[in-house]
Amino acid sequence: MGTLSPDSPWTIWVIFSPLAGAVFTFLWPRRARLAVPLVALGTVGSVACLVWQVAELGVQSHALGGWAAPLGINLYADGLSAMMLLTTALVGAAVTFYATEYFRRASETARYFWPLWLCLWTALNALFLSWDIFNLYVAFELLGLAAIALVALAGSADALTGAMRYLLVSLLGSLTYLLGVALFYSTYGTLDIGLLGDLTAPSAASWAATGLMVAGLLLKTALFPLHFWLPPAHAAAPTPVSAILSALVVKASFYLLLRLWLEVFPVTAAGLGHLLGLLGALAIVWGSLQALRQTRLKLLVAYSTVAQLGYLFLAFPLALSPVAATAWSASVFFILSHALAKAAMFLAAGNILRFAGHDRIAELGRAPYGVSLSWAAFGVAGISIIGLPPSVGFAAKWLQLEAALAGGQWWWTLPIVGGGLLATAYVFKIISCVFSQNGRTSGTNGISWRMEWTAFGLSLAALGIGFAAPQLLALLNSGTPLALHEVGSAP
Amino acid sequence: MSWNASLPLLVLASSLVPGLIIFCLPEEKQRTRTTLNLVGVLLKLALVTFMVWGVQQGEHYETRIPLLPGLDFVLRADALSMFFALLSAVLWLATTIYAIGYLEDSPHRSRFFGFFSLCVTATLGVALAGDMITFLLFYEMLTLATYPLVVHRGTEAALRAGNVYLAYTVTGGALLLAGMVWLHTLSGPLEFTANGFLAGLARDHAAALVAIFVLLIAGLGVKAALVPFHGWLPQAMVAPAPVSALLHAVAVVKAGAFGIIRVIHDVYGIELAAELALTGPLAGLAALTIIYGSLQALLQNDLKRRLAFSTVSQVSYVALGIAIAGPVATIGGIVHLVHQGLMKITLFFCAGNLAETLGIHKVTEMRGVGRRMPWTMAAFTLGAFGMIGVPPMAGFFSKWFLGSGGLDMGQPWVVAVLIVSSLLNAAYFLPVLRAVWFEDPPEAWPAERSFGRSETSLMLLLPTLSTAFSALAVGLLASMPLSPLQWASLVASLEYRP
Amino acid sequence: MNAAMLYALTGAGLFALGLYALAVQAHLLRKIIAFNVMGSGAFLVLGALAHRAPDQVADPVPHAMVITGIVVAVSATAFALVLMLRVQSETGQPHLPEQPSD
Amino acid sequence: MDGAVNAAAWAFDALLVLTLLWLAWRVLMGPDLFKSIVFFIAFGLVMALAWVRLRAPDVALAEAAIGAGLTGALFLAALSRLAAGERIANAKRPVENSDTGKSTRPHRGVRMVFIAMSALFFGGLAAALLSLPAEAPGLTIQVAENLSTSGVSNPVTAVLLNFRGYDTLLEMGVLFLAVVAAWSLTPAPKEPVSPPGIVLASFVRVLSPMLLLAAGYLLWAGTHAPGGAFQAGSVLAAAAVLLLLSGKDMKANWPEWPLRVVLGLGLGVFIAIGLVMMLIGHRFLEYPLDYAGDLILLIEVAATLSIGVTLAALFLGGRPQRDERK
Amino acid sequence: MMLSQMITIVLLLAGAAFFLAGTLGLLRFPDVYTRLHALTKADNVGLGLVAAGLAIQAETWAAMGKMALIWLLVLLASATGAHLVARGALRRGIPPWTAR
Repeated sequence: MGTLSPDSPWTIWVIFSPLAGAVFTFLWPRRARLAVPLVALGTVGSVACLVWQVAELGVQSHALGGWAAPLGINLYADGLSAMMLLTTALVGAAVTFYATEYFRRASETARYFWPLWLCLWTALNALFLSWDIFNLYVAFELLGLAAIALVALAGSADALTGAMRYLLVSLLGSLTYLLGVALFYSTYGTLDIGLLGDLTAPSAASWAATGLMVAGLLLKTALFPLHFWLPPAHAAAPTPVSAILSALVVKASFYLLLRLWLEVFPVTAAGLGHLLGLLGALAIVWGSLQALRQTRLKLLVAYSTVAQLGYLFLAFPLALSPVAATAWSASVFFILSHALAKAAMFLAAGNILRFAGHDRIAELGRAPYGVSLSWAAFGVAGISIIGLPPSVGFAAKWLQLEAALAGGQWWWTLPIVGGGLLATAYVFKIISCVFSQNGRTSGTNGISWRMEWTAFGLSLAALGIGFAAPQLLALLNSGTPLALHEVGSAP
Repeated sequence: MSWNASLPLLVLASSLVPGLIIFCLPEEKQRTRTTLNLVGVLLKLALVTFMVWGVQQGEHYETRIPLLPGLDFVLRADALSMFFALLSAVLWLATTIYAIGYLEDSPHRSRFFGFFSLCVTATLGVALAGDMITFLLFYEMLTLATYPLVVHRGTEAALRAGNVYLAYTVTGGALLLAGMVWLHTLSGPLEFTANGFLAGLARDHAAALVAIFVLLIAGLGVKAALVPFHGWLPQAMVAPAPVSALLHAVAVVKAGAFGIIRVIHDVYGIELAAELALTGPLAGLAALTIIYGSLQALLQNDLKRRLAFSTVSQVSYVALGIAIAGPVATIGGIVHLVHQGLMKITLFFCAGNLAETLGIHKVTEMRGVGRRMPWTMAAFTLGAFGMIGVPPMAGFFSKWFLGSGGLDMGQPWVVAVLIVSSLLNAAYFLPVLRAVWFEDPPEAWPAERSFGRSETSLMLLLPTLSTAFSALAVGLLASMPLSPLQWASLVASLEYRP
Repeated sequence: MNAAMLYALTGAGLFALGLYALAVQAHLLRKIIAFNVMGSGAFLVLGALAHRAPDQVADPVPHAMVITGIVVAVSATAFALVLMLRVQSETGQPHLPEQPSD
Repeated sequence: MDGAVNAAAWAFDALLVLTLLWLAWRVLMGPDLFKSIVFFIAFGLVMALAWVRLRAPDVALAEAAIGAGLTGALFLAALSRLAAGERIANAKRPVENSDTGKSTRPHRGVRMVFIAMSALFFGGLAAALLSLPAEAPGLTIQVAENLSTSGVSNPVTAVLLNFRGYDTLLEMGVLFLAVVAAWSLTPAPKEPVSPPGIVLASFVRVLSPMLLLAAGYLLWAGTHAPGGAFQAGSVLAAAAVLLLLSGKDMKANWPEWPLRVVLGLGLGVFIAIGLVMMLIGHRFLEYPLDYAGDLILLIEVAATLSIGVTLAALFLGGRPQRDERK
Repeated sequence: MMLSQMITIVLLLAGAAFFLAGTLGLLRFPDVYTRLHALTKADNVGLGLVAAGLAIQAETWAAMGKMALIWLLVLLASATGAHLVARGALRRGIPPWTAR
């Protein structure tokens, strides 16, 4: 068959251990309590091995079914996918640990949470590894459906309407993406990203395909004007689900856009890049202002996701300068930092919601003393969201500022720094509740230590991993996904 | 990690670890919390003095952890950092004892002392920072650690003050970050090196360097309470007394001033700063702040707000000394770091005692307090005389060196500014002293609490007296080898080596 | 302008029609039907373009993709219908409530 | 002679396209929801004809069975449950008028904007399509070359189950997920089943074995002629739907746990075979040459069973009632 | 050879005529029951003729058998369908059309 670098088995285990877990937990729901930790360990272990292989030996690939690129489907793990898999494994393991506790009482929904969540995890891993645009469409659809089913698991009226709106947006996004795939296939005759990358040349068809795919992916990534569906869905979902959605699912479609932008799209027009940058800047300002206006905690955190997503899109205009490598690695760092910090924030908010019985910010005052660890987690996660040192968020912000200034586009520093200030405003709007006198809480049902320590552990990870930045950059570099020659050192 | 490399980390850990443990302590564990606090502070004091002695012998302490490509997390002990670290360690001991006494039975003490220890860790980190990114790291950590202390009481006013404080300091941090990244893109690594590492860039990036300087000084000016950015300081008076003492005498304000010294001495270097005509406007701004601060202090009736505005003006002496440059003025500026620390902390302790024992907050209510609390008022008088610059108090020496330094550098207007500010100091302190000692006390104090034989609890009185006495001693023993004055001149001489 | 291109254009037309209906219709069942029509349109585009050369045998890969697409579409539709019924049972009407302006 | 034939072909294509567009318009814009669904089924069948014209028999079968038949049945079932839900909702608040799907339209201005947008979209897409090069650089040659080693002779089944087997596996995952999601949302709504007349009962008794036979035939034919797991599965589902509609309470006699096993069977077998291939040293899903055909058939059988039961479970619209009592 | 083609053409044309009649009936008849008659009867015969015509062209016996099977199944299905539609209409109370 094809002559490819040695087929690493880990790429397969990474995808199929959660899928096998999903089928198992669906068939024997009562034994899920035993199976889920095993499956989670298996997945995280295989991701760790794969990431170690990518870091040590460079790109890992696997020709599925034994057929080489144009005919068969390829799995391809380079630095970028390794980073995304690492983020998914970290947040996924933490949320799994949290969910075993969160659903202890509600065994009815728990029976269906596990298969759905493990399917979602499979879809994420499959999306990050797949090297074939149609296969990405199927993984994308699997991801969307699993996420929507999880949102609807909450059962409340706004959860269901949020899920419905999310479903309509998700289907529309996938269909436009599919049209893009159709156009690309009929012009270049292959579905493999690598081969497409060499063949694509600017022509009417590839422009239309690029436009369609970008539109579909922007819809799914909830960039500023198309963000209407995200806050109700993320806020109304059960706590572990909102953490997964904000931290991972929204990033998957951005990863797809980034991958296609780097490898496939013919010539990335400066205009489109600047448009995305502008929308990103607007997202930061609009998301933060909306977050400030919210009266409910989980909606505030959801709008903060809309704002933080804006940072990711600032990389597109910045990459049009000679310092493209720094800009891209900055947005990958933002993905890691936002995933960890936002998951911690949502889990902490969930704990506070379950302890206080409501999440109206005005009356959260006296809440803290039953769940002080969750408040600490919220605060520490806030540090990473704002981008204060030594968090990963700071490393990302530093690289992005450097890319802006070294690339000669100094005006992009305004949304970056401004976003930090606005983030401070809405994070401390919540933190000041800890110190305020007023506020009424029922404070009835206790929160198990596991739920609090998961949130705190994630926020500490967001803070501590900042010190591992050089190693992460080295990992990101393997296989030069982002056309990185050398990153970060000043010109 | 050799011993020399791990010592700075140990200094930081000596307050970070107890702080984290205190966070988890339940409220009623009073004794363990106090012992942890004291052990932490004493351990830190011992380690810092050991390091001071080590630096004296020429040891080289440096911790280096790679943070970003081309940027490292560096903790280094050099003369200037030891100067500020020693000041912080000593004053922290006094403030901790005072805080334990002051917050006798108030709620949330575990939370308070947890953030209190984080604050000292951040201050020590600022002192020991070896490059700009580490400085920024601890500078922002200081903001985060002090916010909960400012809003500790949880009243509406406290929360508003906290928001104002946050708005100022985080914006300052953002400006500092922008300046640093811009500098990084121009000059690569941002290590502090004696008299600057930007000499090579002056030719083609002059305009950029000036802009960066403005950004850096604006970012630092917020914490150093230079005029346009001082707004948060008076508002933060709503915090409990040990916090105001902490903010004004030791941590936040000094971190800003220390940062300005670092930027001018170890980033730009004196010659480049003068060459780019940066020090002139800074000196002017400092002078303006001195005058403005003193004037505002005159108008305040609330005692702590008056002291706050006096701090605004006093800290700018440091900036003034550095801006005028020249060996003598630099000594004056650097030594004022310590002198102002000692004097201002005494004054705030007295204000705290008055509030705690007699419920006095306004200056007008202080008539005849001298008879009721003689020792506290004696300390207050010493502190006031120091502020005015009466010899042999510490304040006199720093003003003396600043004035003579200004004359050496051909800036006579500096002497004029010093004289005017001294007169203003006298104007807002002397009438208070007169009222305190020579007028008869009112029938009943607003909220009197008796503490048995002594005028107020010993835990409050002892720190006040010790800092007042040390302010006097520093002045009297200025010529002794280990006095802050000699140490400052050593630091200044390192700067002006030919 | 051979037959395959005609079908491809019809597919595009169906997609545009479905898009319009999706935007205009408020009833959820009509939106789901519109999605199905759009899906058929997209598959028609994909399938038709595989058959542009009348003489050769049609390219099997797009056919496989279309079959996969149809199965994905039916599972998405089934899930959407169940969700719509749940929305109706919770909110009493099979429409999405007016989005609070944000 | 062939000039006339291809003119007739052209005429037929033009007619077919026009019917397609007209049906689509009636489906989307028709006032009454029931009529729209009936037109949708007709639209599906005409679409199947279009696939035949595009020489894609496999797709035509799939479109007819799944696109028109099953989706139509799903819509009709949803409509009747919607009306039932409407009656319950009205019972709770009688005043509000029930519109049972009268297509409410935003006012003219907004509609004009949407018309312009979709027209613009169509224009752009059409321009892109027209600009495509005449010859089709597809993968036909590669598929033809490797067909011999793929274990089946029907190229579409070869692509579906061998060359791009991973796609089909993920797609089975989507089906599995749809059932899990539907079951997580609601218990199956209880249908008021009207007693079937003798005509329907006897018709069902005659037709069900025929359908099973047809499904088996389609499955078997898939290896060398149009057919395969998905088409066979949907015919199986059609038989199940027929049984459901004719009053046989399928839920009663189906113990819940075996139902779950069959649902998970297709996906489970596919993964198991893939992993077994890995264990014997091949790459994932790389069938050994002489066993390829048998393995594909094994997968197809499991897939057909699983798809049939999955689509029937989706028609039920929720988790089986027995599940609640346990 | 020509003969089999001729017969196929004749049969197909006859079948088409029956379909035409069925469609005309569908459009012209006043109520649902009468339309059912037109559809089931005329179209089934038309289909039978078309199937026969095509069966002649089919090479193998199996193909002819399948044609017959198709016709048989359609007969069964349309009969049951017509019965169910009529029963549904009666249950909904649609009165059959009377001449006057």
